[in-house]
Formats: sequence, C-alpha cells, structure tokens
Amino acid sequence: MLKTETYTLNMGPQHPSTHGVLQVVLELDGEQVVEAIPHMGYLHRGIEKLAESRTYVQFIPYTDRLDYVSSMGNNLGYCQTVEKLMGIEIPERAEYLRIIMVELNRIASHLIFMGSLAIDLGASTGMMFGFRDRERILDLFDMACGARMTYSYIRFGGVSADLPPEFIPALQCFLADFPAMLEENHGLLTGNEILYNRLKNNAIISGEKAMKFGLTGPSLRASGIDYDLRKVEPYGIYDRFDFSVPLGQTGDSWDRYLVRMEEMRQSASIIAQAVEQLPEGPVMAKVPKVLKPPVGDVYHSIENPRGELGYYIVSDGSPKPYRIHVRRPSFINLQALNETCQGLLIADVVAVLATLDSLMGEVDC
Amino acid sequence: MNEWAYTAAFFIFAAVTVASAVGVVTKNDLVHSSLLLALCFVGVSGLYVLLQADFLAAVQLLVYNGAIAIVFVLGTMLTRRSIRHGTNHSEADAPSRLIGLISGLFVAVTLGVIATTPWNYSSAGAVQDTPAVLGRLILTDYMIAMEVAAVLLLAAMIGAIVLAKGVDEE
Amino acid sequence: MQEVTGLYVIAEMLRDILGHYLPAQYVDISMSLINIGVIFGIISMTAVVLVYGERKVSAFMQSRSGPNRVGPYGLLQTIADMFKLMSKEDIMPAGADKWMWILAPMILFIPAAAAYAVFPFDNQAVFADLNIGIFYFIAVSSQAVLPFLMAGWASNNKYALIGGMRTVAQMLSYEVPMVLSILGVVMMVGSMRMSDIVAAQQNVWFIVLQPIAFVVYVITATAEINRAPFDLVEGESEIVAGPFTEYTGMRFALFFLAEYANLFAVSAIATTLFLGGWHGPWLPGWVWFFLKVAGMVFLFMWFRWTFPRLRIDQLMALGWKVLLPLALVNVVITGVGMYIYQLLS
Amino acid sequence: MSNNNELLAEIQAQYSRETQIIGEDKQQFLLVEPEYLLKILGILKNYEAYQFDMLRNLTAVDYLEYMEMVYHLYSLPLRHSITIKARCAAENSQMPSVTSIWPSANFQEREVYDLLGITFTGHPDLRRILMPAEFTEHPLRKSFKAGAGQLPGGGGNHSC
Repeated sequence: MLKTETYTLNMGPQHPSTHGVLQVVLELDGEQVVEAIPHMGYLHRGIEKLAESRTYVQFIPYTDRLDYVSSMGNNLGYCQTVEKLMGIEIPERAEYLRIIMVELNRIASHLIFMGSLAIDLGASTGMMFGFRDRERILDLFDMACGARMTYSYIRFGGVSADLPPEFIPALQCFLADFPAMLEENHGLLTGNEILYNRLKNNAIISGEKAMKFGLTGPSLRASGIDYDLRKVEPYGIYDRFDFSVPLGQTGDSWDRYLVRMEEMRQSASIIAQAVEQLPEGPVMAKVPKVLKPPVGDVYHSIENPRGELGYYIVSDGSPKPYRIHVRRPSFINLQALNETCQGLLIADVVAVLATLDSLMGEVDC
Repeated sequence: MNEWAYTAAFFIFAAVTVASAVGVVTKNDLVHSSLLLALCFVGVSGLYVLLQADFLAAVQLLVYNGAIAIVFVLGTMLTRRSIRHGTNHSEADAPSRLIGLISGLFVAVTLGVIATTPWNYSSAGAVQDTPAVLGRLILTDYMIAMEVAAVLLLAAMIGAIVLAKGVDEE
Repeated sequence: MQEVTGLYVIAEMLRDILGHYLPAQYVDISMSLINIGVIFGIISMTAVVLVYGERKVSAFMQSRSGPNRVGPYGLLQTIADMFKLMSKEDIMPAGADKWMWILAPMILFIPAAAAYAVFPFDNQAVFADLNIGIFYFIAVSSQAVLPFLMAGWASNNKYALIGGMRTVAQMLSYEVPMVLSILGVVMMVGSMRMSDIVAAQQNVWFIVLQPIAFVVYVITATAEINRAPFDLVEGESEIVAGPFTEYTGMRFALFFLAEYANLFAVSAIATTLFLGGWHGPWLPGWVWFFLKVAGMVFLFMWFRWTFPRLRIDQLMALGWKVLLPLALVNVVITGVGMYIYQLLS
Repeated sequence: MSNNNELLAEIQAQYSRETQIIGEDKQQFLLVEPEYLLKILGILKNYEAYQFDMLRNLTAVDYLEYMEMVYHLYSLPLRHSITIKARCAAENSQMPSVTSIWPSANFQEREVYDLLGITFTGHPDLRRILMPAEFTEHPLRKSFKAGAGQLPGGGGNHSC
C-alpha cells in the first residue's frame, strides 16, 4: 500500500564484517535486502600468473597466502597435486604428520569461523574465546615449523622437518583440553537463545540450491549433502581413520554453524588416532633438487575447511609450471550470497557472509 | 532571587518558543523546520514549568517532543535528501499572502481579546500534587471522554498498522 | 522523617559556612551552583570510571588482562584516551548539514545530564526532589532520540541514517513497556517523588514485590541506552557505527560520555525503584547507593559481553509482543494485589 | 580422483562424431567439439548412467595456438569423475556457457573471461570479476607481460 523506493548501500570494501576487502553492493528496501551483489578483486595478486614464472618449489609459499587461516591445507593440496603428477611416494611418518597438521589447521580455521560469526552477531566474547583457543594450535605449529601463519611445512615428498620432542606431549595436552574448550564455546554460543534465534531458519539453502550455487565444504554438508572428499575420494591416508561427517538438516545458518562445530570434534578424534598410530621413520622422500614433472596436466582436490580446494596443474616438462589454476572454495561459495540474502535484513547479510565463511585471500587469489 | 529569576526564565522560554515558531515557518528546509518545531515544544514546556504545571510540562516533553516531533522529523528525513533544499517554500505567491493575511487577523483579534478582557487573579495556591488530582478526575468525571479518546486512538493505531503492513501485490 | 545523615550533613555544613560570608539569598544560589557542579563532576567521573570498568569487566570475561600499562593497573588509560580523543582531527563530512551535525552530540548530552537532577544519592541529597520525579526522568530521557536522529541524518551517510532510523524504532517502542514497568512501583508508593519511593522501601525492596517489573525494566533500560544485546543503533558489524560513523575526536567522545552517563542513570533509577536506594545497614546511605548502582552497571556490562545482538525485527517483536503485555499484566497484578491487601488489613 | 578410462571409452564410442579421446593411458580426457559441448555436457549431466551433477572445476589454459577449456565433473550419486576438454581459437575466443547446465559455473566462467579473455555465449552476467572493469587486457594470457602502470591511476582503482 505504501510505496517505497529502494536505495543502494555499499557494504565494503572497508566494512567491519566483510572479512577482508569484499564489497557487497546492497539494494535495500528499508532494511530488507532486494539484491546483494558481491564485487571482489581488491586483494587480487595474480598468484596464478606469478606461478608461471616460479619453479614448482617456489610456489609453495604462495599457497600459504591463499586461504591464510588454513595454510596447511593449501600446502597439502598443492604438494599432493605435484606428487601425483610426478608419482612421488612419501614416507609413512610424513603422511601422518600431514594429517595431524591439516586437521589441527581445520580446527584452527573453524575456531576463527566461530569467532568471526560471534563478533558479526555482536558477541565479542565469542571471538575472544575462538582466538584464545586457536592460539594453542598456532603455538603447536610454531613448534613444528617456526611459523604461526604461513607455514610452508608440507613439501614435495613429505614435510620440511620432523617434530621436535616436545611437540607430541604438547599436542596431547591440547587434545586433552580440547573437549573442555569446545564445551565452553558451546556454552557461550550454542546455548544462547539470541544466537539461536538469529541463525535458526534463517538464510536457508536447500540441498538443491547448494548444488546450484556450487557450494562445497561444511556449507554444502549443512544442506544435507554428503560430500566430504576425505570420505568420497580419500587422499593421503584418510581411509585409515575412523571419523564421521556431520550433516545438517535444513541448510540454515544454524546448521552451517553446528556442522563446523561438530567437525572440530571429529578433527580432534582424527588427530588422536593419528598420534596413536604415528610410526617412526623418515619424514622426507628422495626428491630431485630440480623438479621437472612430465608433460601433462592433473587435477587434484582436497577437503579444506572452506570446501573443495583443487589444484589444476599443466606441466610442459620444464622446471616451471605452464599453468596453475586453483579452485578456491571461498570464491565459488560466494555465488550463494546474492540469492540467499534476498528478502533478509541487513543484519542477516552479515550472518550469511559469516556462515558461508569466505576468506578474501582465497577469493581474490 | 525568585522574582527576577522567574521573569528572566519566562522571557528566555518565551523568546525560544516564538523564535523557533517563526523559524518553523520561514526555514527553507523541511527537516530544519520540524526540528525547530521540537524546540518550540521544549519552550512551551518550559513555560508550563513556570506556571507550576510541572506534570503538564513533563507530558508536553514526553508526548509532543518525545513522540510527535520525532515522527515529524523522521517523516521529513525520509524524503529524498538531494531535493531537500527548498522543500519548505516560503514564496510570496497568492495563497501564501492569503494565509498570511488570515493569520495576521487571527493574531490581531487574539491580542485584542487578551487586552480587553478583565482578567481575574486567582488567589488560590497552585495544586501541589497535580498527577493525583488529574488521575482522579480522569477516572471519575471525565471517564467517558477518556475512554472515547482511547477507542479513537486504538482505531488509529490499527489503521496505521494496516497501512504500514501493506497489501500483498496479487 | 528519618534522622538526618550522610551527604545532607555535609551540605548543611557547607550552607553554614557560606552563611557566615554571604547574605541569605546568595547562599541558595551558591548551593545550587555547587550542586550543579557536583552533578557534572559525577557525570564526567562516571564516564571515566565506567569506561575503565567496562574494559576491565570485558577483559575479565574474555580472559584477557585489559588496560595495564598507563598508571597502576592501567587506571589512567581512560585519561590517556581522553587526551588522545581531544587531540584528534575534527573532521566534518562533505555534504553534512553543518549546524545539525555540530549540535547533535551537544544536545544529546543535555537530557543525559538533566536526568541527574532527580537522583536521590542519599537521604535528602537530591538536587530537585520533584513531586513528579520519576516521570520527569522518563520525559527527559525520551529526549535522547532526536539528537541521534539529527546526527544520523546530518552526517550524509547511509549507515548513519539507518542507525538514526533504528534509534527511533527502538527507543519509542521500548519506552512504553518501561513506563508501564515503573507504573507498578508508582502504584504501590502512591507517589512519583523519588524520595517517597526510596522511603517506601525501608523494610522491603521493591525487587521482591515487583519482580516482573524489575525484569521488564532492566531489559527495556538496556534497550533505551542502546547497549548490547540491543545495540542495534551502533551495531558495528552491520552499520559500522550508526549515527557516530562520521564523528571524530571530541564530538565522538561526547557521544560516549552521554552513553556512559545514561548507563549510570538507568542503573541509578533501577537502584532507586527496585533496590531500596540508599537504604542499607552499617554503611552511609550514599555508599550503599553507589554500591547498588555499581552492581547494576556490572549487570549491564555482563549482558554486553555475553550476548549476541538481536535483529531489528526480533527487537520489535520482543518489545511489543513480550515486554508490553508482561508489563501490562504486572500493572493488573499490582492493582489486584493492592486491593486484596487493603481488604485484608 | 581416478579418471575413469572405461567410462571415457564408452562415452566416446557412443558419440564418436562429437568427441575424441586424447592423452595417454594415465591421463585421458574427452575432447569435445565446441559446437556439441552443450549437448554432450547436458547428456553427461542428465543421463542416468552418468549423472555428473557437480561441476567441480572449470578453467582454461592458453596454449598459444588455441585456448583449451577444462571441465572437471563429478557425480555425487555414482561417485565417479571425468575430465572434459574443449578447444577454441586463440583470437576472439568464444565458448558456449555451461551455466544453463550447471549454474555454479557462473563465477568460474566470469573468471576465465576476465583473466583469459574467452567470451561465453549465453552467460547471464558476463562481467570482469577480479580485474577492474576498465581494464582491457587478460592477464593469464601468455602474451600478457605484467608491469607497472597498466591499471588506471597507476594502481588498481576499482570503479563499481
């Protein structure tokens, strides 16, 4: 009855809750979203182009800077792709160390998800808790490879260094404390009525829609679709561990949150199993100094905290890759933003951005 | 102290009221006009205080300034900002002149009446506990009037809700 | 009347001293000025203390240590921040409505300060013990909406404007249940005078007799002063900082001063209405008053650092569909209860 | 992920006119003629024996003489995967958009358009996605040499 006009609101690229430099152009009717169009590229560094003038080994540090809160996974995906191209076998111990690191990194990444979701919904204590717990994991990484954010720990043929003796006790201490940490976070956030009401039945992405948007990772599984690369195409030695893949029912923001919270518990269980089975031995296979993979191309993908991280590498037989393409889950997951946000309120856009959990370092590549 | 302080306060409040009232009419920007209207209400409530009608003053602040003026301001602010200049024309065209004339006549007549009426000064002191007296009156003598007003307001509120909710397109 | 104690004794002493040097009519004026000075002192002190308190409380809840570098236990941190804010560049956005933009933070401060006139800090220690005390407080605090709206509109910024619009929706809807929750207390006392309300609680605090009203009051008060979980007006993750987005330096600080003055104000009202004001054993009345206010302030801070923010539609639904009926029911229960009590006695 | 050689052979046998198998034993791909791309991909998605309902990855490679599109498909119900390739000219490259089959190709095709300069016909919203709108070149082309001053204003002023 009352005629209203829509208006445009530029959310970002400098905005507290776009998690980096994402610009979302919102078309609003009052506070209701008519359209939410993401504009990216503010962090575009041309990593794929840079790769063409680097050797294979030199590209490893660039992978750290894609999804910079789960660098271990990026390292792993890239190294496994090149190993697959060259047919390198890696030692048992290295396989286990890789699993431990990647799963630890998954927990760290999901803790950031939890923290940023909390702060986006106005609960700053949740963020502090998330970052506090993540600190324990970063300390472990620091112990293992000397870096807290950009590890380059996983290399062709294994990992860069064996664990220091104090690592395993510290890890076991962390694993012992982790259920209590998780419980505390659940107590603060999951049990909160306001958080529940903000997320439950909000921004529902059905399984069908999730496929349409090309979602992968926890966001897809929250819609009830069982697609976890660790299960469907076990890479590395994932087939040796006993873990379950949490699935959501409705695909609302609440499910996306719960799925990630549960994944943390599963990751901790995988780490515990890996520590138990951890064999002795070398951590590095014999790999030639100058890598010259055979001519050909290969695609390999792993399950990163944000979804399917794929590397497509074309080799022309020279020491430098002819072309590297990275399938970045954050980038493709952003496709869901516009349609999911339509009809919601401004405050929900923030929640959708947080639960889709796109990371701009990866989106812009 | 009391005598001149009250006098000074009266003139300050009166000046504020009159000046802002003039501003409401002459300001070129609707938003400024409506804000000055709020100021005018504040001035009036100050005058109420000086008349020892402190309950009425608080009601004036709460209802007129805290609600009505805000709705005015909100309404004008929602009009598009780019065209806000000249939203409140004060050109001297024929209708404006006519209205000015009528208003002038009204003021003249009122002043004349005030000047010629033999005012009686009340010797009774001001009622100390106005809210209690008012409450008693509203719930006894003026019961029906209040209930009628309440029903009217309820109808208005329902109407506002219907208007704001809108009707489905189809 | 009770025996005269506490702050009133100090005031009487001061009045005596002044009486020696000044003619009688000037003593009143001087005492008024001194009172105003004390109130402004309290306002600025509360801001300084509460900002420090807030940071320490939040640090405590988030397992951090909070400010601990400037002065012992970081006590001077707020002072340092104040100097920092004062030295900031004063930026005015292009296209801002100049006078409105400048006036908004100053006008916001007036109702915040004016409310302090009716707080009974101690027995007889009220600047103006109006017979409509609590109603005056409501009327004055309702004036805080306009400055927010002015700031939001004058900034020429869409985030600020959305914030301003949210203020109106939020404050207007939460004022109604707030008034109704206070009504229960007023019915029991039969007076709106602050000192009467406190005096009526000599034996039993009204939090015991009016638990629903207390809960409704605390929730609506949180919304009135725009604190989490009702801080939609500034909602930093959604609309950056709402009406404050474009403000810098001292003007920004004024908004914060007003925010903390309001935090203290609603806590003081809660203390007066529900927690027995300055009543309490052993300690002087004003100490009790400030202790209870501190307790309420802590409660509000506790809310802020544990709750996520509501969404605007949930906020409105809570206000109109839950709190308003609850407050109305409370009024009815109070009325019936009073009637039964009269029959029995 | 293992490329399913039998599956490839089966598809190729059925659509021998439109497709051919390239590559060696370990790395075999199905090369599809661009004009039949939509038809073949549509069949791959919808036929019960294939059910490739997921477009995992879409990208392109500049081989100087020609541009090669690469589609990595996956089937959730049947848990198998396949790699499809299609080639087009290096100059004025054009490809049919697969967004009608997999809407999730939207951003990836925009990225390929932006960085490699392949125009997708039938794409709903073909705009640059990473580079600024006024940028004229396609950085992932082999002919593109990176250097300073290529963006307006010396840096990267995004104008949207």
